[in-house]
Amino acid sequence: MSIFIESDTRVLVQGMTGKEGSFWTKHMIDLGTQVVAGVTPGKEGLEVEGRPVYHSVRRAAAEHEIDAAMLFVPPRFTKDAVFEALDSGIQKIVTIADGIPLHEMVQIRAAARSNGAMVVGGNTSGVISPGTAMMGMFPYWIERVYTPGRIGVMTRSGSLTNEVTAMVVRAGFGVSSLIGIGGDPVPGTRFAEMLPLYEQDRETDAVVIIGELGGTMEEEVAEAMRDGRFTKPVVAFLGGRTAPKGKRMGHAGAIVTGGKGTVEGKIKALTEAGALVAERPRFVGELLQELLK
Amino acid sequence: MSIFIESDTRVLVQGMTGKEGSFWTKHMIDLGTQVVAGVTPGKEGLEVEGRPVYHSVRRAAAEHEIDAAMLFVPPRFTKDAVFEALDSGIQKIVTIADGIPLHEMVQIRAAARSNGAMVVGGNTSGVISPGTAMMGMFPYWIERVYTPGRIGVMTRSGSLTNEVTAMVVRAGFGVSSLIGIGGDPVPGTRFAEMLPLYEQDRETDAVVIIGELGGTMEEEVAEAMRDGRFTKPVVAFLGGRTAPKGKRMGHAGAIVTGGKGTVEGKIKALTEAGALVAERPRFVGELLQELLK
Amino acid sequence: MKLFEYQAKEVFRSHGIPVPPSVLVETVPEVQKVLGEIGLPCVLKSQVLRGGRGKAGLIPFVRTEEQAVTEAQRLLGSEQVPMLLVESAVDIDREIYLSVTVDPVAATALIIASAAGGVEIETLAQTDPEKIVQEPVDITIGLMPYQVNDLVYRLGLNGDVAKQTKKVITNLYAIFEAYDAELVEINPLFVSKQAEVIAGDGKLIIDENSMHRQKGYERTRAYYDSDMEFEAAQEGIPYLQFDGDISLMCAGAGLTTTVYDLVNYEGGSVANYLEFGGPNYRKAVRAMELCLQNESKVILMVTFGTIARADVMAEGIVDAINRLHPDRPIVTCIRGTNEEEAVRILRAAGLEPLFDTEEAVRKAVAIAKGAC
Amino acid sequence: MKLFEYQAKEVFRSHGIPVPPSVLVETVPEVQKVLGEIGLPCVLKSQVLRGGRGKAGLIPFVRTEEQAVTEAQRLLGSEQVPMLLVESAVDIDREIYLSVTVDPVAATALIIASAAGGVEIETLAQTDPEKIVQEPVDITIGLMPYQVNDLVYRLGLNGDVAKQTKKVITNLYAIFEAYDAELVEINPLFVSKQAEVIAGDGKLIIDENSMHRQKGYERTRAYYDSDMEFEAAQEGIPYLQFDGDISLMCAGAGLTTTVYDLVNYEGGSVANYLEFGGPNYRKAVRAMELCLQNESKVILMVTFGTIARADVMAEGIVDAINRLHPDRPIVTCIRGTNEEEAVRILRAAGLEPLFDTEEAVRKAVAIAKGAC
Repeated sequence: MSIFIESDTRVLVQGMTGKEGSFWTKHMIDLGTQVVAGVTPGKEGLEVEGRPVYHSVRRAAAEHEIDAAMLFVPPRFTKDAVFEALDSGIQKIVTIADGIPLHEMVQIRAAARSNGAMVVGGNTSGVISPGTAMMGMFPYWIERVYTPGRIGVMTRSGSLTNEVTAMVVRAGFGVSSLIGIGGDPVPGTRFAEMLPLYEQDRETDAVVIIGELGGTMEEEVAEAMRDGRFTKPVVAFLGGRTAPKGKRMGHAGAIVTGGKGTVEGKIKALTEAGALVAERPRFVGELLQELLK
Repeated sequence: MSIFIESDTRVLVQGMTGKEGSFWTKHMIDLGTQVVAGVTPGKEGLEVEGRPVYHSVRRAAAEHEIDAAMLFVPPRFTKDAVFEALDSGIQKIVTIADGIPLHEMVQIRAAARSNGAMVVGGNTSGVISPGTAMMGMFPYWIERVYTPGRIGVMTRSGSLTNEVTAMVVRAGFGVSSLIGIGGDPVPGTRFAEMLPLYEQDRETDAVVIIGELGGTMEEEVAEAMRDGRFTKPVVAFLGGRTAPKGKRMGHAGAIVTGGKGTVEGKIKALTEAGALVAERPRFVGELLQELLK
Repeated sequence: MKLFEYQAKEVFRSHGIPVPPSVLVETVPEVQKVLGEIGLPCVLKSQVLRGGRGKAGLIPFVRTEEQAVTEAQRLLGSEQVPMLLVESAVDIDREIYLSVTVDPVAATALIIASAAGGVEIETLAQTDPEKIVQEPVDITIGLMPYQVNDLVYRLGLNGDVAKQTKKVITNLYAIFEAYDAELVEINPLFVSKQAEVIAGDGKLIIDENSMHRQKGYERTRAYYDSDMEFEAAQEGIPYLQFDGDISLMCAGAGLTTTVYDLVNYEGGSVANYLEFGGPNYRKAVRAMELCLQNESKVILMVTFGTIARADVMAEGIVDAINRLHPDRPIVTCIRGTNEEEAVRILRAAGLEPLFDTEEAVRKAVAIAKGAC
Repeated sequence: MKLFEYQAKEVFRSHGIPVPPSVLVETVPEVQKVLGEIGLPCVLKSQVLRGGRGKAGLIPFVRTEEQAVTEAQRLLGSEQVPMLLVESAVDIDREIYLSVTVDPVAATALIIASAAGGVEIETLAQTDPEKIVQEPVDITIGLMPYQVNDLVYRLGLNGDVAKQTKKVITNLYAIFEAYDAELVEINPLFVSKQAEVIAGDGKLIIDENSMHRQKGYERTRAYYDSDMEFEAAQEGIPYLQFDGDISLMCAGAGLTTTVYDLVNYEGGSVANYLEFGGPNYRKAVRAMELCLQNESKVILMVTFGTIARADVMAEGIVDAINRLHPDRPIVTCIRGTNEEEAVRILRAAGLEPLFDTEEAVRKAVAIAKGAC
């Protein structure tokens, strides 16, 4: 078992015939992902890696059972593609697009919530359960990062993920499921909303959170831990501890929360809730060793 | 017991200080309706018939338990007033406004449905349970129409209601609850959606439906009867049997339903479902006598 | 408010929906003048609001100037056709049906389309319902591109025709929104032999309750079937012209329609339908004036009002009688709020108020038949 | 994209939000010239993007022409202030706070308001959270009038001031929508002694991802703190200027920020932050050129890429070295997709690729300190 994407999750690829779509479709299949079909308007009748392409999600859904949709769709068309997937009742959606307009992302998240669905992203590499399946773009062949194991990883940062996860693996662990929440100010799904999945996952012993300054996602994790909604060990790494404040524009989200959003605030909240906060990526592995061995 | 509006239903009046609002507030109270408060922006602090007026529904809802909202609000502000009531969790709303823009009425009905609420109207006199309570504008003092009794009445037409109901009373019956669905092409609540309330109401023995040509509301009643969702006797009166077709613009709703919407179609559907259809208002009373005596 | 085809097509043109070249004319010489611009063959399209123009011979296809002149004379000479839209003929490969309306049950907008265009959609709905495709649209969210995409492929379109049709659907929905439409329809939407997608006809009905925000449409005489209906509309009084001998002056659509039925049941015939209720219950003088312009034999008034107070109506009726000195009998059945006072007023004016609708109808029919 | 106050106020003005009379000037003589138009007293408002202008003495209130000239000379002479907005002083009775932003948790727009304006809302949120009122708005539905109504009464406003404020809130939300705003803020919103509601300041930040549909805003030099940041922005390369001695050329915001932290932990100091990842991983030459313009002692490259292929980066780096002949050492730690090939390429060019970030950071710090 793993979370979000499992070995039997039937995945539809929207934007399958594009350059990125076809390239990563191949890799998703190679890893073992059950890609059942694809969608590109106007391209019905084509195949990608032996999977049939349809004009629309509805047409694909009429022919296949679909559990999840993987979007390789440009940012300006992402809202449309997500709404299309939701309209066909798809409950798990991953979008990698970097550059989704803010107000559209708000509408995407609102629509997903009112449909009881989960949208992961945008501005992410996606979701991977190493050795099992993935939705997104992960170089799973890099073994010193994508080793299967029992540590869950959630990250806001694309570039830090490999760095930190490599330290998890170097410390002798592997990854159960890695979820790229995405780097946008309004991610489709938030850290805390993923925790129930990790909590229930029998293959996850602890969760690593790769966060950064801004927003309140780390504080929400702390809250879930304090409330007893999440009970497994948490190790967090937060980038930007020494970042000078003046150089960053005021974060709109910080207004409401009265001073939340600083790295210090996040460290305090997480620490008080019982999480361990690593000062350096390397310490993530060491803290896991302390916790689990 | 009665339906929709009962003796203990706590009613908020939106647009309470206006001419119609204050006039009919008095009459609603005189009949026995539990009017608890009113709303007119800018008029907080005033009273109407001893009931306090608030700036907004939220402010009223903070001070009073509210079960239903009665709107005396012009048609162009009706959408706003309905959304305001829904926002405060009010589940029963009556709007008398005649002239609500069509697209806004569609949004009102959609919002009510997604909130699990019922909006009655617009373009109606409202809802009355004679002798008990009312939301709307009924001359309940006219005894030969508004006599309490055990016949439910639902109507699309304002002007026909008194005419037909008088025939019910003349035949020796009285009215349990009368609901003016309203004469607009998109009523907030449809005949068939009211049937479950009448079905459950122990004080209703039979239901009289006052319909007319156009739309599919009468056909939906027939469907509910055929499906066994409504089991009490139904007598229907439909205006426009001899109306010449050429004089009426094609009804947009009729397009989809393939010829539904004609009076002949409605009579056929209702008759086949077991309802009695009266050719004249007077026959409504006579048919009820046949059925119930 | 239903617009003329030429108006609907102006809206289409300004919203990016291709229409054939056309010129609106009112005289036969104008037709000859524009033929050079429009070319032959072309279509002379009578600008009338009623449906079934094709079957009624109101949109002749003409191949020669001579034919054009003959047909234009026939149409414009008929007095029922105030304007012709002279329109280039399209080299038609196929026809599509397309419309946007409201679904009152689902509370959505509804796009209806069919690859079998050119016929009445109501007929198609009965004969070949599977040929009709529908797409509900959440009015708050608006039409999403994926819905348009799915629609054109359900219609079996492909390639560039699919692409053009997507644009037409998107723009048609934009018109539906911008014009508060009750219905906007293209039937047929032509696909030409040159694979161009062009609106062959155009129907646009604007919601009456939204006219306050839809500027630029004045209700001229052309929108009405008769002078009387036009005149009544200027007063905001719902009025329909018939050729019987009983003038109705009744409250509300439902009751007036019912009285209409009852008159027919009793063997009478209606001269005019007139709603003297709701917002018009204080307009007795104007309403009676309209009735008196008919060659009816009796005026039948039936009301059972709530807001429309019976006493106010009665006062208005008496006032109207005093001013207009009607030349024919009046039968009244005025009930509802303050009816006791109404009865007093009517009796004082020498009328004999009745209380039962059927009785009033029978009396009016008897008068019309000369029986009393 | 954060706009200048004068731009935000232009937007306000065109959307019906009252602002005081003002003129934008760039020179001291212009200030003198516009005083007649604007009147005295007035405010000289430095058009810079950073916050805390009041505390920094960048918006002096002036009562005389002499004072105006002195202050204008001080500000425009500082080289940090390219433009002044000369604005009429308002006779202030009270100040209100008003903004529209996005709530990422609830997935709504969020109106934030306070009757205690003129202070920083973040401070108020900590000291007097009960003085802040909030109203979430469904972006799909938009702001409803009843919400505006409830808001102004929650602020304790009444009568005409309430009415004017309703209009301001409605228009501010319209700006939020039309400009794809991340934040639009009025702080303070003045209520003058004449009971007029006027925007005292204006902040408008447009979502970067929506700039394609927000025309008319060119990013000139004035938007940046330094020439280098402006130059990097022209290339689309995220760049921040510091005064340390290690130039960073790293992949992505997260990793670059982490390397920044590690440099500081190891006692080093950063000359510049530069993201050489994501869409910029093929821009090695341009990125290195930017780094070389700094007076840094070493360039530190750390990447761990997926889409951004390590071999392509390595090729770029070698190409940059061959073209630019850097005058300072380069430390590389290039990992990820095709890293074996990257290592071969870097070694062939005489570099010594490292594989551990901390090791690379320590080496760069040592070089900067002259230790190797």
